Amino acid sequence: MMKKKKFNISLINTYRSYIFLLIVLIFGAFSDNFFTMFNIKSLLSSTSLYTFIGIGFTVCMIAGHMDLSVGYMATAGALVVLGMHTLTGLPWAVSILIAVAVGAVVGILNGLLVTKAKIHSFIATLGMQYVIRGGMYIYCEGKEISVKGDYGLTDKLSSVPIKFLPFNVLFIITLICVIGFSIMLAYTRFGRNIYMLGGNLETAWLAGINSDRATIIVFMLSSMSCALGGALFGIFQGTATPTLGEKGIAPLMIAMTATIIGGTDIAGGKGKVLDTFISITAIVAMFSVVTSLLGKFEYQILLIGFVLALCVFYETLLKYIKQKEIGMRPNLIIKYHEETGK
Amino acid sequence: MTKVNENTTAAKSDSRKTEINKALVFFDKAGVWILVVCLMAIGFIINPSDYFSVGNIRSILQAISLTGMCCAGLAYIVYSSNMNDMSLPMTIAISGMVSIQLVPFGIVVCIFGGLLTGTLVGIINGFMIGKLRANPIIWTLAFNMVLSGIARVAWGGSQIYPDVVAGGNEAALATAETFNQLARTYFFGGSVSLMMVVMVVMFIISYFIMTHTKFGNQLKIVGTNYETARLSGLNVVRIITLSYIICSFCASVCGLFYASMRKIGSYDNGMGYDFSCLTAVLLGGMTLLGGKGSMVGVFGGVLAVGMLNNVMTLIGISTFNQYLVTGIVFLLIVWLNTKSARKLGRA
Amino acid sequence: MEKKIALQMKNVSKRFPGTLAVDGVDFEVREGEVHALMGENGAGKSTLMKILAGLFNDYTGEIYIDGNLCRLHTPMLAKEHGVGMIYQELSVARRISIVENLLVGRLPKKNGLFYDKKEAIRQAKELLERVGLGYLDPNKPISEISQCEAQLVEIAKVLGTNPKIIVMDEPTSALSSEEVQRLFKIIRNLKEQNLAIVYISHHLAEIFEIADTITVMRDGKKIKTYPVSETTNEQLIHDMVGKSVKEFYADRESHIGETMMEVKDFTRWGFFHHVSFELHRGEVLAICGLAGAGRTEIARSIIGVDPLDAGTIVKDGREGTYKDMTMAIKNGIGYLTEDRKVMGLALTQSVADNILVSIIDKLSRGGLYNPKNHGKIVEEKIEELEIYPPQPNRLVNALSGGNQQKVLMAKWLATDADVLILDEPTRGVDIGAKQTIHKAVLEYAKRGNGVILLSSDLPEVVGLADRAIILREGYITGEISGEEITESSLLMAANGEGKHVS
Amino acid sequence: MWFLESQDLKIEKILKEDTKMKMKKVLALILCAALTFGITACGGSKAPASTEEPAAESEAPAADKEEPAESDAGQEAGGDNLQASKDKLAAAIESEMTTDNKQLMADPIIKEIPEAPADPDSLPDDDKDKYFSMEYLDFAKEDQSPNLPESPADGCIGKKVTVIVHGDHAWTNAYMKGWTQAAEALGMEVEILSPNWDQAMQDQLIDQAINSKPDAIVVIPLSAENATQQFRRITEAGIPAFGSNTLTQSDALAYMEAWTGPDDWAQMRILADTLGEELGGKGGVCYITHNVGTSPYFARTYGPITEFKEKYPDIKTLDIQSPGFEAAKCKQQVADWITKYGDELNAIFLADDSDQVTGTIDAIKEAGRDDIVVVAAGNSKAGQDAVKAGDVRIINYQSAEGDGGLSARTVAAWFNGEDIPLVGYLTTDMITADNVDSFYPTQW
Repeated sequence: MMKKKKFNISLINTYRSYIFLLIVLIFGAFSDNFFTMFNIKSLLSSTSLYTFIGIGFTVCMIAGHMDLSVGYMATAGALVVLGMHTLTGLPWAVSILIAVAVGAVVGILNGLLVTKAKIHSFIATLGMQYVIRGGMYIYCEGKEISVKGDYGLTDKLSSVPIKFLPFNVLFIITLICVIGFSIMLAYTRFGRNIYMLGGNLETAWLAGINSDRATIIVFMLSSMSCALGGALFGIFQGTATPTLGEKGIAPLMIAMTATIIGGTDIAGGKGKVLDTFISITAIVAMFSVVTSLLGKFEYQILLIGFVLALCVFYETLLKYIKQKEIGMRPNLIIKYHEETGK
Repeated sequence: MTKVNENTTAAKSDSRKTEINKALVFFDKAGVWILVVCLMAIGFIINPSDYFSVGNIRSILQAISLTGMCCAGLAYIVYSSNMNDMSLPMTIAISGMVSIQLVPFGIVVCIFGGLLTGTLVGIINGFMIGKLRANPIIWTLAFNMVLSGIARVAWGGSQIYPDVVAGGNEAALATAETFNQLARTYFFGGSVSLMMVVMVVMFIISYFIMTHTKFGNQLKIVGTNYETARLSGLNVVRIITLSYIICSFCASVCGLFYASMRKIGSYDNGMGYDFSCLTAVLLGGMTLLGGKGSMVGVFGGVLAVGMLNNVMTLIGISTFNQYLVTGIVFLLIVWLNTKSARKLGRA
Repeated sequence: MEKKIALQMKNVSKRFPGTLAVDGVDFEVREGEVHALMGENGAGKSTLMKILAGLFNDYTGEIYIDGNLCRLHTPMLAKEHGVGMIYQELSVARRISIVENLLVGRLPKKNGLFYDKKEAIRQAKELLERVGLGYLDPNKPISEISQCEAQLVEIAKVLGTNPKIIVMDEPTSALSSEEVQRLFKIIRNLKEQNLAIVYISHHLAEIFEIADTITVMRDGKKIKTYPVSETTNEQLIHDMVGKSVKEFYADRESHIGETMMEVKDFTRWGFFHHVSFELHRGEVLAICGLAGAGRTEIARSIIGVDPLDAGTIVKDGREGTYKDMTMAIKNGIGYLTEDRKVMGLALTQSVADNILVSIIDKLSRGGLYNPKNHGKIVEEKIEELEIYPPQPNRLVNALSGGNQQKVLMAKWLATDADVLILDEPTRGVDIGAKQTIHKAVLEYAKRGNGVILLSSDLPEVVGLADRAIILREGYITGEISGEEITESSLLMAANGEGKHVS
Repeated sequence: MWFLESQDLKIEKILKEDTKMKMKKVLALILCAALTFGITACGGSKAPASTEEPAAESEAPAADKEEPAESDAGQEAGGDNLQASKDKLAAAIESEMTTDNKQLMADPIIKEIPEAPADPDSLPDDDKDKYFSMEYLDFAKEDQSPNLPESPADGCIGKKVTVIVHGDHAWTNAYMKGWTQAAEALGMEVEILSPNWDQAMQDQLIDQAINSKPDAIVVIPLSAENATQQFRRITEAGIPAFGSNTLTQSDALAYMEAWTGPDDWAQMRILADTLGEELGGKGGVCYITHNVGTSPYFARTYGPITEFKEKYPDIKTLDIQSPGFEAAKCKQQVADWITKYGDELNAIFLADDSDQVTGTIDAIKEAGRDDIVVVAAGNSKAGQDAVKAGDVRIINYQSAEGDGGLSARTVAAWFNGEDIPLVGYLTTDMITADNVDSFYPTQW
């Protein structure tokens, strides 16, 4: 019986993003037309942009850093890919590659600022936000860039390859990336090294891990993921504006929220990309459910705020309670129990 | 070499630095004021006749006064090594909205109500972060969302106008007018505005608090090393809570003027102030590690941001390029700050 | 048979801005030898070893390993050349699992890309077995095991890299004496496997027990190398300090007065139970026990930083507990923490700020306080504790370890508390600073104040304490007083033996 | 003491159990709170939803909705319904008034479209023809998509319409009020969704709307370019789509039954003409723009610029800046301009009449430059107040509620099977100090 209890608790803690999703889905059942192929497909494909940004943010956070430039990086990715294709006339594949390469360059710059100039990542990427934003505006002259009627790839991205699954191509690519990053983090040496970087940078460095290089790669991966996400999103939408990263609840905020709800430790060394993805799905589904049940945007932001606040509150309280028992010696408790007869 | 040995804390204690780079010492002392002087020089070269005119100086000060008020408070958060108060925008918005909502009850109630609301936000933040040790960034982010939700739901997402809230009531309309005039009160023949005075006074008080009070000196230790402060008998919970309360109070003062300036209370008042204020504070030489920097520096940082915008407009740099320039200048100054702090053993 | 030279350093120097930390040192270690490296804090021994571990890429001189000239510019290169280093400060990642900590940087690969979890766990188990931690689940994060275990994991981690040369920088600082013995067993074992071991420690007893050869360093220079059999305690201290220290602890008279503080039935379950003792004026009371006996926990509960389940403190005629440090200080209790860097000092602030921190409350008038008005107190304390350089505005960061510890001591002396709890007041401090601090402690007690001393440094306890209570597994098991306090009686009592155990 | 800890691992578990019990309690509390909140939120939602239903307009709307043109009975009912709807529409057009006492569903204006220029992209920035494709929705009704749903012509009463706006704003609230008021008067059921300025969210909402199969969908597209995609999706799902407010690319009209909204360009040209006269045909003008890249950005910046070039070539464009909508930033911008241009600066053209006006007026007053003429687009309360106080010379009247009303009218007319124009513009007016009183109380 004891064992069962322990099992439950650890499950709830570890899989809180899944539980969040479950609760949302239960509420979803109350709203009309939530569980239709069409709706689910639409929901899943709209997780794409957030997921790519979330991947970037999570990977950085596992390595003990914060990348605040993710939102603008995604916007830049969308603008570059459409600009390259529509304005410069390059084929799609090359345009996507260029967008991802731009992401890599920004990521390397972020990494260099953090590792070589030794600026706190929070500040460095905050500054990078301005730089990307400025660069972006200059590149597109503040205008919206669109595919100009060339919807070939757009249609391809929104087509459904497997009949009975509500997955369109965009979502499948997203899913592949999520799985890819999960495998990279969980099962490769480099992935484990990222955890070590976040766990204790010094240990990692002393153990002969090239921590500077690894950190730069982490930032590079983060920005590349965002640029790719932005690029795909741009193609999927057929258009991109430089204000993409600022509108609504900014994608950065959603990525940040999802990463925390997904259980990534803000100090680094702990977290999973898959959990972030699940939280993003839950958040997007929640938006949809709230819209159909309550019909107002106001409630979305209130609810997501509540969920995040609860998560933070829960974690904090847990730490607060646990703090009292750190270092307690089991052998002494036996004596205590013997003595008091409890 | 610097790269390698500084990676280990052990190495730091071994390096007893006696040889000190003079330029870095100078930068450490003068900080962002160097940038301010440079910008003045550039401004003067571009527009020698008007740059130091009353009008231009007033316009710069006027433009930075809202950000300045916030920064005077946010500096406490950064100084206490709690990184940033992400709930600034909603503190600004909500205090403005509440005070406009209270316009029918007279100007005193209206101002007092707005400030009280902001302070309440500070108390909650302070409790969570000071007492329960929640992660400051994430908690304030979450709380900002909650506040934003509450504000939107409570007012149905619409803007509120002081004179509409006042209705047909004569006295209330007069109060509304007084409220709107808050941001439009001038002294000395229009050369000094109430907002500037409030901002400067807030900075002076902040400077005084930081250097000449018990709280300020204790905050320095709390910011540098929380555990040390706790084990030195400082009431860390009270100090951190107080710093959040001050921050939120300053934000709500800013919120009042913001609403008065717009003549509108809305949930989007103060949008973007979380990062723009942090930018100014960091420019002013504070670091996220806490316990470093001063109010003089922060004022310099705020001034630098305002002057940068002013000079860029005078040069004729478009809004787009302004972002780029701001970003690069910001990174450069922060890099120099970090570097001088490291070389002088302050980080 | 003359053993092969495993490591040879020739004319090695390392310059930090302003100081020459290591100045043309020649150093040799043979295979199958435990080579002790001794010296005061700041003598350059840690720096020398860090050069060997590849932490610096700008040292000068030549390093030969097995006769080959090596360039040890990164930890990776050092590792490749078979140098393994156990650092003084733990370098484990607390949130990460034991297995990954053990195999950090060399996780086994499979299929060229992925890491082989099964193999990793097998290797981890093997390593844990070697240091006697076979019962641990390697998948647990480090944060769930004790400090001592973490230290042993650290050692296992280095053993796992199959080094030819192992450097141990104060490996025993967090270990209890049983564990030290276990470690020595491992070291002897390694010696038999013909590994070269460099051992850095301040504990003379340990050195004489385990080392074969001793090299003494001072001010970045090598002073002497001799076999352990050809030297004595006095000789060693003389070489280290550069002057003769005949009697480290001067005789002193104690003036023990009336009871000033009484701790009654202190219990925090899981840490310590029914601890009661009294403290008299002018008395230095040592609380002794092995690591983990609950010494620090008692102190932290007395000052109200950690929770308490039962018990009260009687002081100045009032009975109760303190809810936090502020209240404790108001009631005249000070607590000098054991880790000055993490808990004791604000490193990036000035000496003056650090000395005044605990008395800001007292000095402030109606909430106003200006540190500039209180320079006199600071100067007094700097003079009293011989803090060098005597600049109140210098950053604590820029002081040596010993002077930092003096600043910490000055901070508590400045509070005018009449009871001071000193937790490891001289850990990792050079002999000169140690003397100054001891002198200050005795002065302080002489003025009619009480001192509670928590120390694992037995000579220190013997030299300072008037009375010692023995703590074992959270219970008080005995008391020794006056002349009967000797290193051996303390050790026996701490291990639950001898006549002083009740 | 490692050897002691190895003794009994079970005890350790017991200890953990205690901690975890506490954790569990906290968790349970949190979950309960979340659930209660969710449930109350759900319960709360039911109440406002019911108010949106037409109060007592139609007798049996539900039945009509389900079988539009199936059985004879349905036809007949449809016929009755049609007549009732037509009457109702005619009555509502006359009777319904906006907050500022203007006609809520005024007749749309139809604009003449001139000949398209050959190569607009090669023209300079200040050439009128460069913006031809933005200014005129040049699209022939014949070219529309063959998939476009036919009007059921069975009356608007009881029809369910989903309106997807662009985002939360006071303007949007007024727009929504207009739509709801009109829908109520016409017996339509309306659901309004807001993506809060988020492109991805708007796409998702469109999908969600398609999924719930309303009788018509009205969209205010966030992006002119993406609109084509959005409307295509709706049309292809067999639902009639209507565009509103924001200008789209003209190809989007292929998938729309109709587009209604303000004629920004024409309004800006009138505004520019008036200003040109005011300035006596010469002077320097600065522009504060709308959000860069959006359709109002071009209309409210290049509309006047091209108009000046054509009619008042002596009016110079000094600077164009986009400081956003924050009063403080606009104030600094204007103050900087005053410093930089001095007397050269004669007029400021604002793309927004609330915060931008507030900031600009403050800056001008501070500098004591009462001679600078300020004109602004839009008619918020702040703008109108400023006109009344004489600080702003002219703003243009662009009814937000009327925008919603016109959209509702068009949708209703389509349901009634009437012939509706493909593009219908909102009536407009100029507000000056002389007529400002007739525009109170303001809409937002």
